[in-house]
Amino acid sequence: MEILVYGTINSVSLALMGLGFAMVYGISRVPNFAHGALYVICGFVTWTLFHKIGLPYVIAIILSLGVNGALGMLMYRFVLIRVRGMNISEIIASYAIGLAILEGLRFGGFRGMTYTLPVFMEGSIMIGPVPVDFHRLIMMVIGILLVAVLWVFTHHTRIGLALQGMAQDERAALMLGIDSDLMAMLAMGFGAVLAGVAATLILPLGNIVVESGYHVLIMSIAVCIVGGLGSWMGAFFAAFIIGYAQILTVVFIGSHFQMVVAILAIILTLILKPSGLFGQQKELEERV
Amino acid sequence: MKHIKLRVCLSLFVFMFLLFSGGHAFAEKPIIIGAPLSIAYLYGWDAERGIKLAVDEINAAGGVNVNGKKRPFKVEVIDTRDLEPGVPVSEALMAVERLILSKKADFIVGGPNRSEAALAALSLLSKHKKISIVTSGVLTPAYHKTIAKEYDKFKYAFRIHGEAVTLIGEMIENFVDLKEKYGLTKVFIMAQDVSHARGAAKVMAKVAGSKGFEVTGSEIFPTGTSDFSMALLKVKSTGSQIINIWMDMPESAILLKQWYDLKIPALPFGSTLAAAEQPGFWKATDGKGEYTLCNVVNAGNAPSDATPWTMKFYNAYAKKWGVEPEGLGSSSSYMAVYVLKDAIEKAGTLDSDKVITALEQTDVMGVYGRLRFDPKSHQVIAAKDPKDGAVGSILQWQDGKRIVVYPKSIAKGSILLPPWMVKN
Amino acid sequence: MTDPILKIDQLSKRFGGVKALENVSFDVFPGDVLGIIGPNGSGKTTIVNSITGFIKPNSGNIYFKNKNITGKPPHKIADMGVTRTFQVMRPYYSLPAYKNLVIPLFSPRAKRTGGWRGGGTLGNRQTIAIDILEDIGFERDSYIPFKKTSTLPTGYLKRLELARCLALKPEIIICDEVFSGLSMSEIASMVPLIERLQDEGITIVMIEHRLRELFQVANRVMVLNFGEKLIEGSPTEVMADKKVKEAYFGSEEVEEVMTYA
Amino acid sequence: MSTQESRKERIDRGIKVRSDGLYALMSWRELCYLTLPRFILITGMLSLPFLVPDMYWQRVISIVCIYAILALSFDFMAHYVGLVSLGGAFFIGTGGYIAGILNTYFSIPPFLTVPLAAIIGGGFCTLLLLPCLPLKGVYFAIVTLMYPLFMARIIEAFDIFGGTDGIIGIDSFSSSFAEQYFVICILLIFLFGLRRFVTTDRGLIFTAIMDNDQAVKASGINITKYKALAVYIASSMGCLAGACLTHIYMWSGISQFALDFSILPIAATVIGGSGTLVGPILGCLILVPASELLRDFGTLRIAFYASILVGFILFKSGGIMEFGQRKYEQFERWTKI
Repeated sequence: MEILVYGTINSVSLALMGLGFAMVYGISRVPNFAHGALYVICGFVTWTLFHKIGLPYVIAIILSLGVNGALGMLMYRFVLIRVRGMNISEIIASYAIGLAILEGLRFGGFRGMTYTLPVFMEGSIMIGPVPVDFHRLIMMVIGILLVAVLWVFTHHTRIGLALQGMAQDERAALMLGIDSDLMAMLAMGFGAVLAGVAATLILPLGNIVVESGYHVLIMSIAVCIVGGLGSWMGAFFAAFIIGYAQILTVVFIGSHFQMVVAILAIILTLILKPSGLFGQQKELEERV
Repeated sequence: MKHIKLRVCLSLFVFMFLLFSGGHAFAEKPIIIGAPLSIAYLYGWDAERGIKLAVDEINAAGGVNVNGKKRPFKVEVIDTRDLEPGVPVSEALMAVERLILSKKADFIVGGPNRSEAALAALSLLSKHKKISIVTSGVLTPAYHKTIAKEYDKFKYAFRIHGEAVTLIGEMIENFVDLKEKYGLTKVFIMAQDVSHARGAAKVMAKVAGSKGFEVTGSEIFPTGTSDFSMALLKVKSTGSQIINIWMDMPESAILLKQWYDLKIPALPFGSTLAAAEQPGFWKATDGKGEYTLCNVVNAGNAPSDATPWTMKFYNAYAKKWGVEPEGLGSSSSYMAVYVLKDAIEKAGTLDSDKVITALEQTDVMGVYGRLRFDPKSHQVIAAKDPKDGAVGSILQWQDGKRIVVYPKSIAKGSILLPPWMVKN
Repeated sequence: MTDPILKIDQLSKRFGGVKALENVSFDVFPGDVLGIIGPNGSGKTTIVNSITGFIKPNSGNIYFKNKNITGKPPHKIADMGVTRTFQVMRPYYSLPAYKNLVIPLFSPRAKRTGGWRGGGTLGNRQTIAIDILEDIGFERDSYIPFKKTSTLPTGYLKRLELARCLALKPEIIICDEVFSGLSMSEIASMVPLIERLQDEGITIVMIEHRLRELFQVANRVMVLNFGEKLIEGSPTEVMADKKVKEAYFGSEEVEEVMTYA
Repeated sequence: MSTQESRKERIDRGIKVRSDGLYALMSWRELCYLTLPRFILITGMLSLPFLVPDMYWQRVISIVCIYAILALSFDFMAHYVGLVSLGGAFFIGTGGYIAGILNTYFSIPPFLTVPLAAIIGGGFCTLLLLPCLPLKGVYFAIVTLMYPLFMARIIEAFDIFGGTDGIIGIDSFSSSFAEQYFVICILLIFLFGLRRFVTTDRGLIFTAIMDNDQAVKASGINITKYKALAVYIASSMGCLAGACLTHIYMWSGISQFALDFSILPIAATVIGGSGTLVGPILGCLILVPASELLRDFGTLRIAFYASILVGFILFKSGGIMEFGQRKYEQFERWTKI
């Protein structure tokens, strides 16, 4: 029973991490390696707003999501727009920005373990025999709600359809008058906001540390690859597969194999079926 | 091509020459202490502060008299980044070499903080024949065992703070009196997947088993794990009463917060728990770190009156840096500088071999007890009573303050149980 | 009739819902020039890709000299002598023209057969490459063989495709729309080249839209429509057939296009 | 400047046009025009250990050469074979571990373990990367990014080869000069060897595969075999660099799989100019000493070094070599329109 409950919680947290990365790659084909940095910087911005400036918690969160979104768009507008399409330069450029943000934060004094965010709700309740604390439940609920909202957004609103159109075939979308750069910038901003949402939900469980930036990047790549690069629905389901796999390895094999499982998932998926579960890569394109 | 290459190489060399020509000529030639520390981390910056505090005090008191001449200490700190995941240990070794070769350090204090880096630095130190006193973060018993095994090759390295094996001894003592006091017999061990923690967890399981404790489980977590729920549930289902934690990664705060929220009826007893050693721990867990116990390896890091010198150091540290001594590295680094000064004055020269023999006969009543080195393994001799050896100390967080609960000779309070444990 | 050099039976292939080929079977006899015609999207290129191993057919198999080669990787099939040209030309733009031919001369088959004119042992690859180029119409002493491929006109690129097949001393060449995109004069110079290859004993399978030139060369023709084989036979029979006209022109009246020399 | 319109005009130097083609070189002047850059590079590299003041910077030189070998193998793979691998650390780690094991358990002297580690390591890496060869573009990049992390976690979880402590007590090169010259000579051999190899006919096949793999398959060549050969060349170079690193630091452990070893060579290639094979070496010559000099600034070092990288990618994506080459082979003058 507890495997079910905590498996879902672990999977939703993985999904939250991976969603932003999948959204950005899905629309603008840009692998955003600065995703982990956006996750961490949102945590620290919320912390400064809440502790240093003393804004109420909810306003601090909303403001920091806004800052994150703006940061994402700025990053695209001034840096990534010039390297779009050149595969390796995109990865290096976005990774370099991520590195600059993370190490800049570390230099700015955000070190040690004293940076934390308060939990939404204290205490825990029992689900059957399994005690679960409120914050994790709230995270799970919000996570699933977020995916539903995203689904509705991409399928039924104008911007959503435009974004999806661009995801399928950029040139065709361009012909129909969709400004692909604007859309890509929006997508990057949106991905950053998603990273921020993941941060505000997951970080209160522990403390805000710069290293979690690298950890989140690896996990979101794992989730997006297994789910199929480009399809964020795939990423959501892949998060459940990896999440449960991790929990099962902890229970049955031994907790120190936990990290090995996630990385193994990536390597196996890429070798067997590079396009992942829901990937739409054309057969010849990704396999020679 | 011709112009570009010339211009690039020239500017590179000029820049390098400039850097090194800046001499520093004043009174006596200073003795340079090199400190390769991971200053972005607790074990790094607290050691740095300990060393600088000691150096300022010694220089203020006139410096070190090397057979007549009074020479001041000078500290050169370099960031080794070795506690950061994803950073190769060769970075730390390069930092140590930079200290020895280009900064001309005479002695290395503080040492690389990660056990792997410290072990790797052993061969480097023997190659350059430089004495190094490790003061923060290196807990692996392999360190002093390697020195003992190949004494003449690695005799240049010393360690002035306790290591995993002594910690276990102290732990077992506490478990025994917890057993008498509250009847806690079931121990659940959680260790980080780092060789010294993993080794210590195995030894702990064996020793606890032999002492009549039931080891209900032992989980090893890779560095960077962020989900401990399954382990905590296992603790609850097996009815364990003590959680012995060997973790110095920041994610341990997640574990403690979840332990508090889920009201798990077991006492978190940290052997190495970097998160809990800091004064800021209380704020970090918004008070949920209540009742957590953690071992700060040597006494000076928490307010106690092990020796007259302890409180003097404690207040001097708080005055200079505006914060109480934090990690396990502050008092040991402070003492390392004094022990070094004492050895140099006894040896009368900076020559490594003579200073080594002087260090081996060290007998200084320090911040955390009487400091003597085991001549064979250069490991500081630990003891339970400050009068006859270096004393470790275990503290418990009781409503916002760190109270030393062990050893009895310097304890300020006794171990309390969380409310949801007391009733059963 | 000797047994066929290439035998295809019940070949079918589906891409998702689209039926590209529907159990097509035909034989190719040594020394033949088989023309395959049909409207766009009738599965012509799919046949080529299936024979040369670029695509794995869903069912049916392909025999080359009575050896089943279905599903073998492309380089193994090419190694047996079944070569092809690409509808969308694929020269190595970054290399000069003669270097384009050096690459195929590295294949195991070229080593064994010594390349197009070779007698079993492989001489200097560069000279062989230039010989082949000269053989298919690149003037030897002019600067053309050394020009970068990206600067060559389409006519030369088409010949380069053929030259790549020749480098392997092929037994079968499958030409995928060799004449398309060429000017009348270029086509006029290509037809004798194809005839010369036929005299050299190479079996040729031609996929073409320009029927007039195809009928000058081909001695058998097969018509495909929506992945199914309509008819196979000599050019005259096929042209007279009602169904073919329907498939091609949607109605029977248009006559003058069907006249041929 | 007169009021008339005038613009800058770039013209190839006479010598370049003549010497670039296949025509014989007529005068000494042309001969030295061609050999001068290579000559400067070789003498510059060989004289480096003498020019540099103290021991510490000589150690930095050998680290520069190690990164340069790695950058060279990345550039060869990315530009001449089309396989972009983000897994430099995988080669360094494997090479380092094999050298460590050979040296401690079989006590083979350093000058023997390094070539052995290169050969065995190359085979091992190629074997592991074999299943990923058919992948293209982003997929291959991400798989190779994952391999070093995977190896580190495996060694950590199974606690083999000394677990997280790694192997210590590996003996170093006999003297620091031997160490530097060993590494510098290997770097130069690899550099000029690769340049020769890439222009030979067999080397052309790699460019052909990158240019159009379908055409190569159609001409009867098994491209997976050639890709495996390319991966073997690149990984044995990487393993050799890893083995040298182990012997320099007398230690090998899981942190040799760290991300730094994957990222710095790529940064050096981008800055130096990818595709020119000499560019990455120039890039390393600039980046590694710069990151050493900045070491005193602590954590700002990485932030600064990352922003240099972004700057180069945006404004001079061709890198220094391309700019240098153009300057050397062309001259500019103002002409009136």
